[in-house]
Amino acid sequence: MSVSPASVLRPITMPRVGFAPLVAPYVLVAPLLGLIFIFAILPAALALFLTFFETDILAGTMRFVGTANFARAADRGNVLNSLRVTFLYTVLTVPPSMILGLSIALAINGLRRGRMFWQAVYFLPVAATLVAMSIVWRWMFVGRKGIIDQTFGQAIGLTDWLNSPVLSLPAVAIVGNWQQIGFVVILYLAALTAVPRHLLEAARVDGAGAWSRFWHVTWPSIGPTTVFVGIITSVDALRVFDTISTMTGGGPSRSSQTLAHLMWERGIYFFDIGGGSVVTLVLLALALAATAVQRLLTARLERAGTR
Amino acid sequence: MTVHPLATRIGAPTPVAVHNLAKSWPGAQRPVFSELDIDCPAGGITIIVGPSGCGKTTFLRCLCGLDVPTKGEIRFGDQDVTRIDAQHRGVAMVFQNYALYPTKTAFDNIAFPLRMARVGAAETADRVRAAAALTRIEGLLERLPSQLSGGQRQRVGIARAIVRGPSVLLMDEPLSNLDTKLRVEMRAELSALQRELGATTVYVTHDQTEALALADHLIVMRDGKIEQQGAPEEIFRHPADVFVADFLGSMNLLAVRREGEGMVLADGTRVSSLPGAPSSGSFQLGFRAEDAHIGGLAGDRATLPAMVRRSELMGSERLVHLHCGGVALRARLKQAVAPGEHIDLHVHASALHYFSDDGQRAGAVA
Amino acid sequence: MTVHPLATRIGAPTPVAVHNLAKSWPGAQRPVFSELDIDCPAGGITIIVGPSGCGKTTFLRCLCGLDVPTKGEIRFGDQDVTRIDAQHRGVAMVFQNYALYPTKTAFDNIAFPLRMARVGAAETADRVRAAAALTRIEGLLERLPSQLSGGQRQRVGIARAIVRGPSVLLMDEPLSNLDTKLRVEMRAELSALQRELGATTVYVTHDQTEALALADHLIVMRDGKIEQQGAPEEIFRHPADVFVADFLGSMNLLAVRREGEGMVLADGTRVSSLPGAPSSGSFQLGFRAEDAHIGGLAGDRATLPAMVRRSELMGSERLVHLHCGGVALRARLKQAVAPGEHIDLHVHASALHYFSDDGQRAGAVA
Amino acid sequence: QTEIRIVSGQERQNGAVLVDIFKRFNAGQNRVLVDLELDNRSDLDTTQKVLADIVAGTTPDAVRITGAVLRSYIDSGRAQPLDACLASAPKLAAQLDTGLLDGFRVNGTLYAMPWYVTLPALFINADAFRAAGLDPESPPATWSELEAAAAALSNGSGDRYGLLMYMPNTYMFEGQLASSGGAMVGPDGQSGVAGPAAVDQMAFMRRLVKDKRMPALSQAVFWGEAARLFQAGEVAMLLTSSSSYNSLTANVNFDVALAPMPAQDGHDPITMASGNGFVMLATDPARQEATCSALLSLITPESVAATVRATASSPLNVAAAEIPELLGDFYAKNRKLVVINSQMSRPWYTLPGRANNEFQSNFGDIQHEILTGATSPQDGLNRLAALMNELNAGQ
Amino acid sequence: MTTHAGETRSRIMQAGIHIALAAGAVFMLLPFWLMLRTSFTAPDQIFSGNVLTLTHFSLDNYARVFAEVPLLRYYLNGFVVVGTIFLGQVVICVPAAYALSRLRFAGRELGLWIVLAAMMVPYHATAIPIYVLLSQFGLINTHGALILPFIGSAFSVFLLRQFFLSIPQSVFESARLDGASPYRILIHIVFPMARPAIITFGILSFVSHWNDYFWPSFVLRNDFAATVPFGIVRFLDQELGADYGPQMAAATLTVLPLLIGFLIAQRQLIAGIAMSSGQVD
Ligand SMILES: Nc1ncnc2c1ncn2[C@@H]1O[C@H](COP(=O)(O)OP(=O)(O)OP(=O)(O)O)[C@@H](O)[C@H]1O
Ligand SMILES: Nc1ncnc2c1ncn2[C@@H]1O[C@H](COP(=O)(O)OP(=O)(O)OP(=O)(O)O)[C@@H](O)[C@H]1O
Ligand SMILES: O=P(O)(O)OC[C@H](O)CO
Ligand SMILES: [Mg+2]
Ligand SMILES: [Mg+2]
Repeated sequence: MSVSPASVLRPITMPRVGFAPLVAPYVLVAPLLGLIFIFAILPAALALFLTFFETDILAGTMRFVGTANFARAADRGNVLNSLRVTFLYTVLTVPPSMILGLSIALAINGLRRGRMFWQAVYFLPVAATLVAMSIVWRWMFVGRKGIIDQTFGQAIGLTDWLNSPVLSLPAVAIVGNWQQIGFVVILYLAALTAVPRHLLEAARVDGAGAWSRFWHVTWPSIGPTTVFVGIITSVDALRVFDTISTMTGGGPSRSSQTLAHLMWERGIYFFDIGGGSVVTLVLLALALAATAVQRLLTARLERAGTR
Repeated sequence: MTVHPLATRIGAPTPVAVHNLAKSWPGAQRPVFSELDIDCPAGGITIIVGPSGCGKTTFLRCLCGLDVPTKGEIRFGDQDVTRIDAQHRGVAMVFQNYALYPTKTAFDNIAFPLRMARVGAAETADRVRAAAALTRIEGLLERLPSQLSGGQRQRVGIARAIVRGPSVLLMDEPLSNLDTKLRVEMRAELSALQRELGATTVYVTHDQTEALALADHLIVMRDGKIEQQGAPEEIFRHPADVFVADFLGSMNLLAVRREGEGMVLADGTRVSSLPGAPSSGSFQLGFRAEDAHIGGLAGDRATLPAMVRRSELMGSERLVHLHCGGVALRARLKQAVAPGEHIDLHVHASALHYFSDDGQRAGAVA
Repeated sequence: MTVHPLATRIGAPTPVAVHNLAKSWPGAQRPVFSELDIDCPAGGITIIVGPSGCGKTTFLRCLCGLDVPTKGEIRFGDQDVTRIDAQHRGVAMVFQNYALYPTKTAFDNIAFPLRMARVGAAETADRVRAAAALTRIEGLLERLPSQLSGGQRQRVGIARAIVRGPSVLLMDEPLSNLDTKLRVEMRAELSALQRELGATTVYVTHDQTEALALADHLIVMRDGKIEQQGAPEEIFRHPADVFVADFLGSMNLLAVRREGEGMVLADGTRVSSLPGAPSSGSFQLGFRAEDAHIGGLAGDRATLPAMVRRSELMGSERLVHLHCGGVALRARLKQAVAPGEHIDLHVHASALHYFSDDGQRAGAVA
Repeated sequence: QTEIRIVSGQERQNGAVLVDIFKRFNAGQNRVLVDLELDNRSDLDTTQKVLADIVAGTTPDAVRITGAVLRSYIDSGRAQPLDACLASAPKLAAQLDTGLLDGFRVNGTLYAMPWYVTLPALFINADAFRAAGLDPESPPATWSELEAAAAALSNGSGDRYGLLMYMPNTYMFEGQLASSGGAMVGPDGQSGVAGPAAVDQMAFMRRLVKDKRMPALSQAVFWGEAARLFQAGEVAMLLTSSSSYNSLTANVNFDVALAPMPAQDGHDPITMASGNGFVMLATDPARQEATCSALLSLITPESVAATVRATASSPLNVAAAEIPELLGDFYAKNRKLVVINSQMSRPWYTLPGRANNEFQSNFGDIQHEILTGATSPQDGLNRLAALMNELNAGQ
Repeated sequence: MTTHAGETRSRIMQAGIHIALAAGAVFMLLPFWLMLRTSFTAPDQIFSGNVLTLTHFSLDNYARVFAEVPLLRYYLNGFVVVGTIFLGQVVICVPAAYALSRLRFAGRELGLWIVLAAMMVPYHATAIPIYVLLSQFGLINTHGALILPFIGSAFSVFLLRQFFLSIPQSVFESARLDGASPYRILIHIVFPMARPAIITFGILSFVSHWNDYFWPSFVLRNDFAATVPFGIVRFLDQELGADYGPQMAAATLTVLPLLIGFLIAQRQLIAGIAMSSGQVD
């Protein structure tokens, strides 16, 4: 007969562990929070501080001016215009990216073969170098000779996008969509693979057609992803800069000047650090609001225990 | 008496039959099952039991159309439904893992099949309430699945399946997450309900108690093959082989040799002999725990000397674990016995089963 | 090397006791439990049963230190461990949902606690193999959790808990995912193993069969209160109230009125009277399904006229569902009865339980 | 040995020659070592970096700038006077073209070591001229000739244009304004950009756009598009800085002719000189001296000759143009360039202090609005004048 | 028969999806085709003829890129920078994300807010102060300037946190009961389990820093630490317009390693994200 298990499984001594459990969380987050403090919080705080000063970097002077920067921003700063443009850009990029991204993900997810291929195709723009690609796009949008004008533009009677105060922002938004749809597709594809298959089957047995199955099963279960995608794309919309700077420079006549671009223009291009900081302040306020929305939405989802 | 609100199906119950059914997963070496021939009595409960992985769930999925069989046909009444999509087969199913819609309340979960069938609001409410009453979840209808305990979820799943009065009802271990008490009660309710609805029911379980209790027609499966099918009582009394004997009612089995008139166990322990035992040189002897007794027993009987290892209280009786000739046995006894005690177990001749060496039934119970 | 005080158990098992323990979740209206006083016998198995949501898991989590009780103290031996962190308590736990490490093989899962204790490679291998043998997963040690079935995962979880020979072992429904046959076998193994290890074990289940079979000390919980605790046999025989009576062994309960010498059910059905019944005007009468008989029964007994509704085969007996005076009853009978048949049920006086109207035990079983 | 850091943008335009010059300088002595940082973007980006450097306390010793930002450096007090430096090399100083040198002075003080100066020129697609029955040898010199030629050269459908004569900054605008008798700043010190001459100019250009003789390009696409349109043969006449000469003539498969900037009928052209010079930021006397010696190496005849060959700019050092082995034969071979260099020029006006960029950017927007007809010349220019006055007052 | 009808219908559906996806792909890929086409066209032919077809194939642009730009150095820098950022993020962000999602401690909610807010701060807003800081430490013009600001990546923490939340808490509790300290849980449990999520944010981090131009252009003054997008901008001149041929050749060369990498890691990416956003079995 073999050895009794109990003789093998006699108690072992557990090594003593120090105060680890109490301090460990702080040890683990400290490096991150330190870096974030240095590279995000502190600089942002500085930017806020500068709103009350007129700063001449070249001269190396700083003068307290109270709220003068705010007054100027309101008066000549085009902050309202940029708020409107930013909002418009958000509307032009967030819902389309999400709707198209989800549709494409659903299409790819429904394929029996070739999923990897289409995934790669749609992800390509995410991996592309934006400096280079916005030049290509600018070129595509160029009046008359650009591909847009020669094909699609002519067909629907919308031409010379970049020179038009009405169409320049949509042009940038098209590039924004082009760049991020692939990312949205990937996020949704991932979420779709996680839709519980048994729920789809249960719905089928319950007599639900394709649309009902999507609406009653798929859509609720990709809810967290939808919030996530919404936040990510909104944040990107708040920060959009590179495409605007290369494609339209915020023009014509500020028709495509988002807050981020205005911030750069005033603060750096116009040497108006104080004025730029006012715009920064507005941006930070929006960012904080977005954070709050995100925290509330996801906290609810986390509690609802959808996982 | 009023007609049950869920029993609004008109006409005779649908018989369900499969013929020569086979299912292989692409890439798998052997089919999950093949050459399955089953006739489920119309309006009755057909129960499929078998160990984990033997193909029970897969069979149900073929019945409801979620999986397409590789070969063979499935008939509901006169209709060949083999290629009809799940959405249009009109069968209801209780899933092994509940499969509740997490964002819908219990009420909306149950109402879902009715909504899909565009049933009016008033009737929907009536039916949902009736189904909830049957499954005893009236008070929980406003809760989300995440706010329900496992057993409550399972009951919502059952209510959802029965709510539209399906002509064919499939259940995949619908009671596995309930506690014993509730399980026994629900079992009774389900059975009564099923009779009322007249739905042809196919019910999968790995609990032999449940199988025997509910079945009109019992099927014992093993590795995708049907080991035995028929009336539950018949199968319990005359298990076709040791697998069935062991799986249904965990029969004690002992390998014995004939030696002259008597029988000898592997380690030489002698067992008193009996008429009716096979005359072949070696075979297996089986009896159930509840058929073992100590103390006086009249008539023909086998007697086994055994040693008590452990005794478990099982309500008013005890499940006693014993050693007999190097083999572990179980007996259900009224009497209290102490570990280490040596006792003589008596089994009435009519409760003895004989199987050949390869496990097939060899002698008949009188 | 410093030795942790909790790990220095040599020989004598650790008793586990809680005193006046309470736990509330922040924001919840009422505590999960309060004023809990429990003494778990050292080296024995304490079983906690109770309906879903009654606080069983929460109690275990307080014992092992994952949750901090709001009030009260927890003692392991002479040491107050209430504020000691989980990591230092040296208890092992089998989680309700297995909680295996998904990226580690079964072997590495089981070996993890040993690695954490810096046990040498050879001893680790020995111990893992011993634990695997006990849980019958020797052949599966190279698999990842995702490649195991539910029951196999649970067994890996058990092996991981016992591998370091814990002095206190907590198990949260460790067998709930096994089929009946395996459950009965594992139950026996676990019990044998526990005796050998001598670990003080607290075991949560909602299966009364398991509870009665395994417990040295049985605790019936309900809504965070202890309804009754003590030796399982004692509780089974003398349930303190109708909840316990019903939950353990689903007792049949009938509300009766005294009327002269006899007893009358709600609908007027007369039941023959008995000595020992309470003299109060109305009370509840209880008996177990297995204590009901038809046909001859000697001695003092109650007789109930009943109508057969349904009969379920349960191995060699039948669970018969009956109607008696508008109340549903269950009886376990040897004889076959047909639905619709009217029979007289006899219950021996010693098998009758009496409860007052508010559910408390009123008369004693002789 | 003192190591000094000099920063310069526009690497593609003139980086190579700058590298050469300082390499020779470094090799020619061992007191000073120039560490040249090149950056291939606009001067604006360069300024942005210098700003960051200043904040960070790592201010470079000298930075190459164009006239557009010179005032910012001067008015902030950053730019160090260079008169003494230049005076320390009297021989070189004597060789410099005093007219061009004036472009680098503010209130009589020299704030940038001149390197080169470019003037505008009318780039002509000679093949297209001939195809349209025009003679590239007698290019348009007045607005009416310009308009007539543009009409002949464009097909009126927006596929081929005759002319592109503006920039999104005031470089061309100011030239035309000056030629027509206007000025950026009136005698009263107030803005002159809304005067009749300016309005005339804008109205003229608006007419060209309206008649599809000229494209209206917005700021963002302007530089790439202007070059592409000319190179692709879609614009036959391009009025632009001569510094584009090399790149514009390199990638085309047609003949390019050059002509002086045309002016309003009845006026003589006055062009704007865009100065390219080095501002000294070093304040430490020893570093200033080292920087001075390095900067002086930019204006030797050899350096100037090399620069002119590379950029088609005007020779600052008169000696370079006269010495045959330096530039003498260059002009003999590139007669067209002589035409450009013989134009009358004035330094390009910039707003004082930090205001120029904001003004220039607004100018670009308003000009585009006028060209596209979104606003009338007078209204647009009035807005511009108001802004200019406000900006000037704010400094 | 029903079988046939069903099969045929689903075949047509599949074909329809492919066609629709192909139509969308035209939009997604057209810019790439223009990029390739331009990079392979001789400089003086770029604007002539149909801009959609490639008629004058030439490798001149690539030759010029290799001649004028130290592309190998850029590649090397790119890998060093991106690789170090990734490693740094793993070392810093995984522990932090674990603590923020699965450990209880005072200040956790505040920490979460800080992380989320940092994720939202537009980084152009903070460029100058960061620049000043880096220069105080003498990091301008070094790889450090390209790496340090990105190691504490709020986005990675966010993604990882989603992932950890999807792992049942009992796994971590179980490890505690098994006697593991938080650090050992991190090393033995968290890191192995986080692999798919790490791969996912690795790919996203790789893509964004490989392609980033703004930051390098801000903190670099020469080629020493320059990454690949510098090569593209070499051929762009604000005042002269772009030298499209070589620029597009450089752009092609920039994207190439990413594409290859993506094709290799694609499967992992999806799996990783799937876990970050929900169920683990
Ligand atoms: N999609 C699939 N692909 C390949 N094999 C599968 C698939 N689904 C199930 N199987 C295999 O088919 C066999 C039968 O599985 P099935 O789920 O029908 O078992 P079961 O009898 O329901 O078991 P349980 O009692 O554990 O639920 C198993 O061996 C399983 O591994
Ligand atoms: N983190 C929590 N916050 C608030 N309430 C909780 C939390 N965890 C558990 N509860 C509540 O505490 C009560 C007891 O839960 P517990 O998990 O202990 O029940 P249980 O007896 O183990 O039930 P089951 O048999 O279903 O596992 C339940 O009502 C539950 O809703
Ligand atoms: O490049 P430059 O120095 O010729 O500058 C003149 C410009 O074209 C005016 O923006
Ligand atoms: Mg199954
Ligand atoms: Mg529990």
